[in-house]
Amino acid sequence: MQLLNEWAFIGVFFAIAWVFPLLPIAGSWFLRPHKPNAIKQQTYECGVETVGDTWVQFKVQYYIYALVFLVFDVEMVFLFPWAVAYKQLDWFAFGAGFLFIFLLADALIYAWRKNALEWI
Amino acid sequence: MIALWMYLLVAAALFCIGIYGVLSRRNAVSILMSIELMLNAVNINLVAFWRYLTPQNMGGQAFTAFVFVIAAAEAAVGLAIIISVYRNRKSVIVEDVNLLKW
Amino acid sequence: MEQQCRDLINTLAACMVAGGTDPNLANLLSALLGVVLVATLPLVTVILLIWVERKFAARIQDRLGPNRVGPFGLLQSVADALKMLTKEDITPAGADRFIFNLAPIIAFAVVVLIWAVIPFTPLHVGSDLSVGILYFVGVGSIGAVKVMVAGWSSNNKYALLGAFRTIAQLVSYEVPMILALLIPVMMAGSMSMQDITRAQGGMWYIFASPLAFLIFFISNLAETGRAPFDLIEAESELVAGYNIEYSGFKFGMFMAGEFMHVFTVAVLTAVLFLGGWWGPGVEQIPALGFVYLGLKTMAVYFAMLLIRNTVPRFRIDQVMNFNWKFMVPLSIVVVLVQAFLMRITTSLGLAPNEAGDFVSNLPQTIVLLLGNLAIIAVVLNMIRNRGRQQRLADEAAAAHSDLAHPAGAPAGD
Amino acid sequence: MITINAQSIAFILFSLFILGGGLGVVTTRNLIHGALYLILSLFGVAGFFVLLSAPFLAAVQVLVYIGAIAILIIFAVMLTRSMTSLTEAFNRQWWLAGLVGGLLFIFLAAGIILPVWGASSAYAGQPVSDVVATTTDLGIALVDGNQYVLPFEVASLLLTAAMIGAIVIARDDE
Repeated sequence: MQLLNEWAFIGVFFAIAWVFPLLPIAGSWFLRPHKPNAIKQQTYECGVETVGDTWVQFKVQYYIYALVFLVFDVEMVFLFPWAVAYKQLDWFAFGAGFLFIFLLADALIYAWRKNALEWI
Repeated sequence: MIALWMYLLVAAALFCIGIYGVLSRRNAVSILMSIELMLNAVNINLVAFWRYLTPQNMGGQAFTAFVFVIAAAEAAVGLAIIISVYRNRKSVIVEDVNLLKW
Repeated sequence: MEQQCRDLINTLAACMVAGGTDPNLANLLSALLGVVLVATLPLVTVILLIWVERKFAARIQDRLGPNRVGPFGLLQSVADALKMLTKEDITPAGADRFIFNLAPIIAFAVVVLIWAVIPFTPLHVGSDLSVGILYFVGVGSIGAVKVMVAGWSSNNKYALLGAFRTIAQLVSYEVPMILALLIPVMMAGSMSMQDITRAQGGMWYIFASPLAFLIFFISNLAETGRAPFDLIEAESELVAGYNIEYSGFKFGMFMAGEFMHVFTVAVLTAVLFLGGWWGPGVEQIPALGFVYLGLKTMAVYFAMLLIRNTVPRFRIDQVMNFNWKFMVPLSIVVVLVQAFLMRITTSLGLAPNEAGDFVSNLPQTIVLLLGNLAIIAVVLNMIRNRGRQQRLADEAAAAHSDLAHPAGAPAGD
Repeated sequence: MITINAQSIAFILFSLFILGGGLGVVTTRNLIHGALYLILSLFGVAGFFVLLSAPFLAAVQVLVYIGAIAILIIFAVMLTRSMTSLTEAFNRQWWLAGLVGGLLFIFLAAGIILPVWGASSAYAGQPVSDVVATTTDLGIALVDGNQYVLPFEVASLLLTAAMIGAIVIARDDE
C-alpha cells in the first residue's frame, strides 16, 4: 500500500496543480476590462493584414526530427530497466546492452549519412 | 480492491471504440489514432492479467514494453506513408488511395 | 521551516486518526497540506528569482535594474503581477477558445508538477516515487504538447511557425538529456530521486561523470529555452514565438512557467549531480539539507544566468546540428564508456561497497573520471582537426576565387 | 459492488478519461481535437497502470505516447493539412462499423462477466499476491539469456528498421 500512498500524493498534486494557474486567470477576469472589438482581435502580424490560411505548408524535416526522437524515446523503455539493474548484471548483460545501443546508433549514422538531420 | 473483470471491461470497450474508428473514419490519420487506441486496450489487458495472475513473473511487463515498440514503429512508418501519399495524391482520405484497387 | 511544517503535518494526520477522524480523510487532508506547501515553494521563490535575474542582467549591462517598488526594487515582480491582473485579455479572432485558454494553464501546471518528486532533506520529499526520474522526464515532455496547443489554437502564422520550431528544439534536446540521466541511474541502481541523492553521500556524481553533468546542463538550457538556445522567443525572426497572441495574465502564466522551469532544472541538476541535500552535519540535523540544496541550486542557477547574459544566440540550424551531430553521439559514447568502466571496476572488485564512504568510492570515481577525461581529449582533438580542415578548405577556396575573380568577390557558397 | 475509497474513485475517473477520450477520438471532425482526446485517453491508461502497481509502465506511457507519438501525430496532421477536409469525416459504412463495434463489445462483455457472475474465484476478485516484480526485475529479465534477451535485441532492430524506413518514405528526394 506504500506504493499507492506515494501515488495518491501525486494524484492530489495533479488536482491542485491546475488550481494554481486557474485562480489568477479567473481572478483577472473580474478585474480586467472587457472591451473587445474587431480591430483588436485581428491576428497579429506586425500590423500587416493577414493573407490566406494560417495553415501554411510545413517542411517534412520537422517530422523527421520528431521521428528520430520517437525512436530514441522508445529505446528508453528498455535502457532504463537495464540501467537500474546494471550493478547486478554480468558481462553478458553488458554485451546485450552494448548491442542494443549499437543498433540504434546505426540508425542515427544512417540518418546522418543520408543528410536526414540537416536543417534545410 | 477493484476486480480484474472491471479492467477487462474497460479494455474491451476501448478496443471496440477503436474498431469502430478504424472501420468508420475516412481520414488515414484518424484510422491510425484508432489503432493506437486498440493497442492501448491490449496493453491494459496485459498489465491487468499480469498484476492479478502472475505478479512475480516478468512476462506481462516485458510484453507491454514490446507493444510500446510495435506502437511506436507502426506510428512512425504509418504516418510517414500518409505524408508520402499526401505528397503524391494531395489527399489523406483512404478511399481516394485506390491505385492498387482491382 | 519546511521541515517543521512537514513534521507538523505528519503528527497532524496521526492525531486526527487518534481523535476519531476517518483515516482516509486524515490522509487526504495531510496530503493536501503537503501538496500546497510543496507547490507554493516554487511560486514564492519565482517572484524573488525574477528580481534576482533582472538585477543580475542589469549589473552585467551596466544598468540599475528594478529599483523603484519596495526596498531595492524587491516588490517589482509583485507590481508586475498586479499590473497583469488588470490588463485586458484579448482572444484573437478565429482562435479555438477552449484550447487557447487551456494552454497557459498546462504550461504552468506542468512545471509545478515536477516539484512533487524533489527531495528537500533526508526526511522530506513530496513523494518518493520509485520512478522519480522518469516522472520528471514524462511530465517535462508534456511541455511540447503545451507549445503545440498554444501555437495551433492562436490561429496565427507566426505562432504556428514558432511552435513548430520550439517543438523541434524541445524534442531534439530531450534525447541527450535522457541519455545523460541514465548515468546517475546506473550508479545509484535506482530511479528514485531520494535514493540517488542518498547514494551520493561519498561522492557527488559530477566528479565521477563531469560529461554527463555537462550534457544534462546544456540540454536543459535548451529545454528551458535559455540563451544561447532562446530561439523560442527570437524576436527578430518569429516576433515572439508560440505565445505571440497571448496577453494579460495568460501571457504571465507562460512567463512565470518559464522562470520556474529554469529554477526547477537547477534544483534537479543539484539533486542528481551535486549531491542534493548532502552536506556537513546533515545526518544530525536534517533541516540543514534544505539549506545545502538551496546553496547548490543557486550555484547552478547563477551559472545559467551568467551564460544567458554573456553568450549570443544560435541560429536554428546550428542548434539542430549541435544536438544531433554532437550531443547525441557524445551522450551515446558516454553511456557506453560508463557501462564498460563500471563493469570493469566491478570485476576488479573496485566498486564501492559503502555508498556513503568517501574512501570506498575513490577507486571507481577515479577510473570513471579518467574515462571521461579521455573522451574529452578525443573529442577536443576531433574538433581541432575538423577546424583545421575547415580552415584549410576555406583558405583554398579563397585563393581559388581570388584567381577567378581578381576583384576579390566573396566566394559564394 | 465497488466500495467507495480513493482507489475506486481513481478507477472510475481514469475509466471516464479512457472511454471519453476514445469516443472523442473516433467522433470529432477536427483532427487536432482528436489528437488531444487521444492524449486524454492515453493519460487514463497511464493512470490504470499506476493502479495496477506498474509505475514504470505508467511513466513510460506518458513519455512515449503523450510525449512522442501524440506529437508525431500532430506533426503529421499539420504536414498533410488533413484538417481542411472537415466534411464527411465518416464513410458510408459508419452504421455497419457501429454495429460491428457494438456487437463485438456485447460478446466480449458477456465473455468477461459471465464466468464471474456470482462466483468468487481468483479470476474475479483479488490478485494472487501483493508482492509485485519491480523495475529492477524487469531489467534483469530483459537481458537474461534464458528470458527476453532475444526480443530485447529484436526490438532494437525493429526500431532501427522503422526509423530508416520512415526516413526513406517521408523524405522527398527531388
